[in-house]
Amino acid sequence: MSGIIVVTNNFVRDIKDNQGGSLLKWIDYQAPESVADAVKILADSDGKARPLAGGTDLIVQLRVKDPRVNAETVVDIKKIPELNQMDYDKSGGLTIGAAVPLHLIYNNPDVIKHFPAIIDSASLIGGTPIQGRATLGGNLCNGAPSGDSIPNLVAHKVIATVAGPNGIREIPVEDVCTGPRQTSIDSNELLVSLYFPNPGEGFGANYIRFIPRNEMDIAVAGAGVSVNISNGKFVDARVCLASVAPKPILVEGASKALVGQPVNDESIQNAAEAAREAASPISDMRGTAEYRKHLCEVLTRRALNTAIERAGGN
Amino acid sequence: MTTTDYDPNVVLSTENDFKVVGTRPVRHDGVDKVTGRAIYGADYDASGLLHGKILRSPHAHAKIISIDTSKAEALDGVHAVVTAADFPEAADKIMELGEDETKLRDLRGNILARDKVLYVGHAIAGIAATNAHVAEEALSLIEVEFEVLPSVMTTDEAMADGAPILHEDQTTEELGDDSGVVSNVAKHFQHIKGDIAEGFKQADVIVEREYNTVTVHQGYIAPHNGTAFWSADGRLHIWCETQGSFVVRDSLADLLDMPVSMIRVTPTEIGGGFGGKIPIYVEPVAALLSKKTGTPVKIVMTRKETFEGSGPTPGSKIKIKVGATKEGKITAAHAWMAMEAGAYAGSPVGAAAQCVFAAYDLENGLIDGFDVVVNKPKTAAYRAPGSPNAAFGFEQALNELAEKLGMDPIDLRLKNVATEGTRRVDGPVFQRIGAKEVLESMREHAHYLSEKQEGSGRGVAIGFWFNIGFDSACNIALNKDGTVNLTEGSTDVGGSRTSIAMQAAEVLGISAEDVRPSVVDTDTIGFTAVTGGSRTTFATGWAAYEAAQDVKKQCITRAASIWDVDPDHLQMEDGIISSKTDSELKMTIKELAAQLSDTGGGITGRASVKPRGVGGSFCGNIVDLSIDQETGKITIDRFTAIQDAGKALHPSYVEGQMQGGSVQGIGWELNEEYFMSDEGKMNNTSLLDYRMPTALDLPMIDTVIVEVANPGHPFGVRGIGEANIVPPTPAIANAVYDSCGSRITQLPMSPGSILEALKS
Amino acid sequence: MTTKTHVQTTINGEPVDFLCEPRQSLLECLRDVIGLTGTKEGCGDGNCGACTVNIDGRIVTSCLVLGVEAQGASIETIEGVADGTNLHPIQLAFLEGAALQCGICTPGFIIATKALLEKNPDPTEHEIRFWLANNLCRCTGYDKIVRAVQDAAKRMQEA
Amino acid sequence: MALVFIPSQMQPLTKGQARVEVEGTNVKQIIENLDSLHPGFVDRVLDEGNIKPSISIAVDGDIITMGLIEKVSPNSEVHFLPAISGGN
Repeated sequence: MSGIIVVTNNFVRDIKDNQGGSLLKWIDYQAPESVADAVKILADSDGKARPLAGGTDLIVQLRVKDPRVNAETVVDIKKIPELNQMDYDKSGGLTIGAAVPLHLIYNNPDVIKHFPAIIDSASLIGGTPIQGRATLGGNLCNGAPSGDSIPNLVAHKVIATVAGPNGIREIPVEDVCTGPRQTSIDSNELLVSLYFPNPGEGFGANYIRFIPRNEMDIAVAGAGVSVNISNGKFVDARVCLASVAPKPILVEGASKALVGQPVNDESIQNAAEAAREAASPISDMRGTAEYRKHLCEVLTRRALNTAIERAGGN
Repeated sequence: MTTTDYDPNVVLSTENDFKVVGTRPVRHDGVDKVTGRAIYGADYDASGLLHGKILRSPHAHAKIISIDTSKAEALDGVHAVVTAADFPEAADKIMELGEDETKLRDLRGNILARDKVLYVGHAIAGIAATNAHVAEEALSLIEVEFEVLPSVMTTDEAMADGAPILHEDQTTEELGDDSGVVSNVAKHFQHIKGDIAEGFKQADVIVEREYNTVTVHQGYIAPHNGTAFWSADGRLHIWCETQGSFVVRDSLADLLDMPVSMIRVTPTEIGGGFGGKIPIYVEPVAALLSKKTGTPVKIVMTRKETFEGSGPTPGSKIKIKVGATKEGKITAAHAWMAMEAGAYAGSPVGAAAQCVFAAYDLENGLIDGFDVVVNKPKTAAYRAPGSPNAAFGFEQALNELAEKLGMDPIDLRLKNVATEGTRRVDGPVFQRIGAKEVLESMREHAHYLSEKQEGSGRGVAIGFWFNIGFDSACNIALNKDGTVNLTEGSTDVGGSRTSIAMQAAEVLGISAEDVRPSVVDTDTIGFTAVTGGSRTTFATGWAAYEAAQDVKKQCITRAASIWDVDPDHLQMEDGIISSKTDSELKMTIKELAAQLSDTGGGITGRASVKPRGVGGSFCGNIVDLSIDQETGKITIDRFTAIQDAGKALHPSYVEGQMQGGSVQGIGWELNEEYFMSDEGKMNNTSLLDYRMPTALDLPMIDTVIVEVANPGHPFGVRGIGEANIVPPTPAIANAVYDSCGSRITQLPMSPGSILEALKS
Repeated sequence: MTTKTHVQTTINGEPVDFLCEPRQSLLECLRDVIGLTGTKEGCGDGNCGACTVNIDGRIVTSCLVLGVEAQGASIETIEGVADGTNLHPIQLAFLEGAALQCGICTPGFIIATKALLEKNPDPTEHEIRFWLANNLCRCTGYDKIVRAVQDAAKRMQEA
Repeated sequence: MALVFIPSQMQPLTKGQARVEVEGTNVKQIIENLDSLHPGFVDRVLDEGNIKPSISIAVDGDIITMGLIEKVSPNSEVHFLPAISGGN
């Protein structure tokens, strides 16, 4: 663009231009105490209201004036009882409200006993003070390709419960993210809770990511996996990758490479290679596309080995 | 490792006959800082305070055709808008900024761009409004017409034939001589010792390599800030975080063309600096806004502004050639160094030249330095500026040489080590220095003698910083109970007021707690240069020493008049004044102090000094690391820093400087960098993406303080703030080589680049 | 648009009411509205930890909390850590261990450390480093901070 | 006489001579006497009677602090260096 005369009165051309400490844009604030009230506020706002749970993504987006977050009202959902529940039911499933902060999740005895792999994600999103606020629900609804909990939720076959003007609907979590920071949850809908079904026998899961620092970083690549093992064979398996495509991707090829196969290095390596092939990353300041594909293979293999160990197999 | 089988923090002491020097008292400002009471720049408040924001360039290089501020001025809550046109037209002159000199015109141009913007983030206009939100909103109402120009981002691009020129009137200076050639190269210099062509002929082994580093930031946690109040009587008062309140004052006097005495700068507590808070950025803008509004105006940068609109340390290209005989005697060395100055001349390449070969006694050496302007923020000092870049090259080349010779890398260094009397390639002859002692202490350290862990790599390197002297002032008033109040003008970034107070306490024979030190404003103390160049404890400490001697002398004189004896017959030791001839005559400083008012009035000691005898400091590192073979990620497993501190005044603070400098070096090595877009915009302007080390990225940093007293200071003090950032980059690079057999010549060593190296 | 909201909180054990706009972060409210400037701002997006405060028993970065969200909350800031003129053992450990240099990160570290030691009175070095990874310090290299936390743990256990 | 070290970039003035013995008891005299031996040094080092900001002068290994009135003894060494920027 050299030589061209440019008149500028908008110095902000992408969100990076505001990254690093700008002030929040003007907003209105509401704190409804029921799902119905929250949905009404969202529905009446013409797409210009956003739910606020931990705010660790939303408040940053309001600071950088992210055009994708066209919010005039934030709807604080932390006063709604259903969104704060943590309920382990008789069927062996676990419901986690969309506004439950991470630290309550990884300190919850049912989580520790029955779904320990959720802690992999819950304890590495942000640092300790971020985990005092951030939620699994928010991480999912933010829909970042790098969201550290999403592959883990997918690996756990989580079902999202969403309330809207037309009532409640349930969405398999792998169908929530549709593109970079885009989800199938409508602007007039509210994520109420996440349901972790009983994972069945011989289950193990794991989420790991690669970051240059040891904490406080955005995943260069991440892998969330789960396995069900019976008699030395994979009876079910899921591999979901973060940060290597426009949205977290469930790698069908990895499941195929594992299910029905014996638990051994060869089947694991086949799944890892399937993950590598499924990844379609971009090159950016976090790493080159080639490096990220390579990491998908490494992380998938490592995560599978941990999941298998947790499953008590091998 | 929480327990160790060795002492992680050792002081190898040479002299211990001091009472206060060498102890570890709690710092005088400590309680305020652990209770949240200390007032930093951003904490300052005043009645009627307005908040300022600065409009910054979105282009790396562009002509400013016009600026229309009318819409912004019309916004409710906006009180004033200023641009470069609001500066008085002052005669162009060169400004002394303590360690740094710069042209007034350049300084003015950097604070608010006049005709051209030269980097993304270059300030264009300032706005004062009732609150920061309104000010931020008003920024988007300013209309600027730009003609975008092609930009240059690296020394290679800037030095290429036909490169876009940043300053049409800049010609290359050759040590006082104007070459007349219009160029982005602001300065070229050479140091020559002996004859390198002859030296390389004598070499049995030669290593030659090129090394590159990229822009990194000091990363202080408190962004730049300043509050200005231009009073109706024409006096300007500034409150800000700065490493040099007198630099702020004198720069403002020149920029605003007003008498120095009309400006008062009150330095607040300072949230880190590392060199980056020597220059001024927001203070003049706040001053202009206050002049227009008649009310105090505060400007606090955001983190993004701190990255883009303050002064980082340069990217650089370093070419090293070094040769040695079979026996390991270095016969010749050549360093070619080009450093990015940023938008205006003044990179630290000159300092790099004084450091690159400093640890070694070379018969034949050549240093070429190039100061090159590029379309990035004007660089500022960062802890031993230039020296880490240079060491990243030369200290790697030495290890490569050692390997070719089959020698231990420390032995090779010791064989060529500089000692007292060694003439440096840049000319001066060393007085007593501690390079040899540091290397010997490294060779004998438990870390170096230990077995490496399976699969890990070990590296060593040493680094140098010459330190500076410069002006300092100090006043000491004796109170009626024998305590003293000490005032000085060196802003305290890391505990210096205590290490200065300790020197006065030592002279007066009182405890460090009985000295109450204050860092005061520019109206209250004599000229004191910046807190930088590792000078503060040395030079302002010297002023405190002299001021305390003045108090001591006056105490003796006063006691003599009380006792009616000849003052020459009296002495003062350990806080007791006594007669050399009459053992009956004895009085403590406390007893004397109680009588001052009745015997002629108070006692105030004072001193203004500009000491020489500055002792340079050497620091060495031993580092063990492991590399994840599948991801290329480096984990630092063990790190030892060994530094010649002269006499360590307050050993905890010396250790703290060593540990802090080491970790900044580790960050520089591993992950820190300005990721620049093709348009010259920094892509990682948050602390999430500018990955400085967290607590979880590091091991304990073990230290050895090697005390080689500086003969140029009464207590043997050397400045110790900087040399410690120099060796980490080459030491880690050498450890990476030891681990994987690949020479990494580009910083930072991100995991992706290490993995590439592992594959090759 | 709402203009200002009345927020009722308890700060350092005392009831505190304030008015704020919804766009003001809790950090702005503490510093600019209430005048508690001990809590610092280093980055404005939750990545340096200088603004760490404790809300209802859990540490958060106050730059990523809206002031209006603090309705009914109990907040602890650095100003509330000492008991009058008696410093908290953590403050003493930081002071005596030279665990601060410029001091700008210190309030955040002390608030974070207090929450850690209340939850885990005898943390390992790794647990300390993990817990404090959201608090950046650029001066110390963390060595003396980690040692001060270990020392504080000992002091608190002995108390 | 003091021994003045001539940096390579100034050696064209001394026709390649790297060291010159010069009379003088302070820096000002050294520069003036050097200039009379090898014309051009005053212009090269001084600007309107002051040492150019881009140049530092060292006497016996220490950067001078008293400018042109800095004392020089008969066996002193004098160096011209590029001025540096730096700092912690």
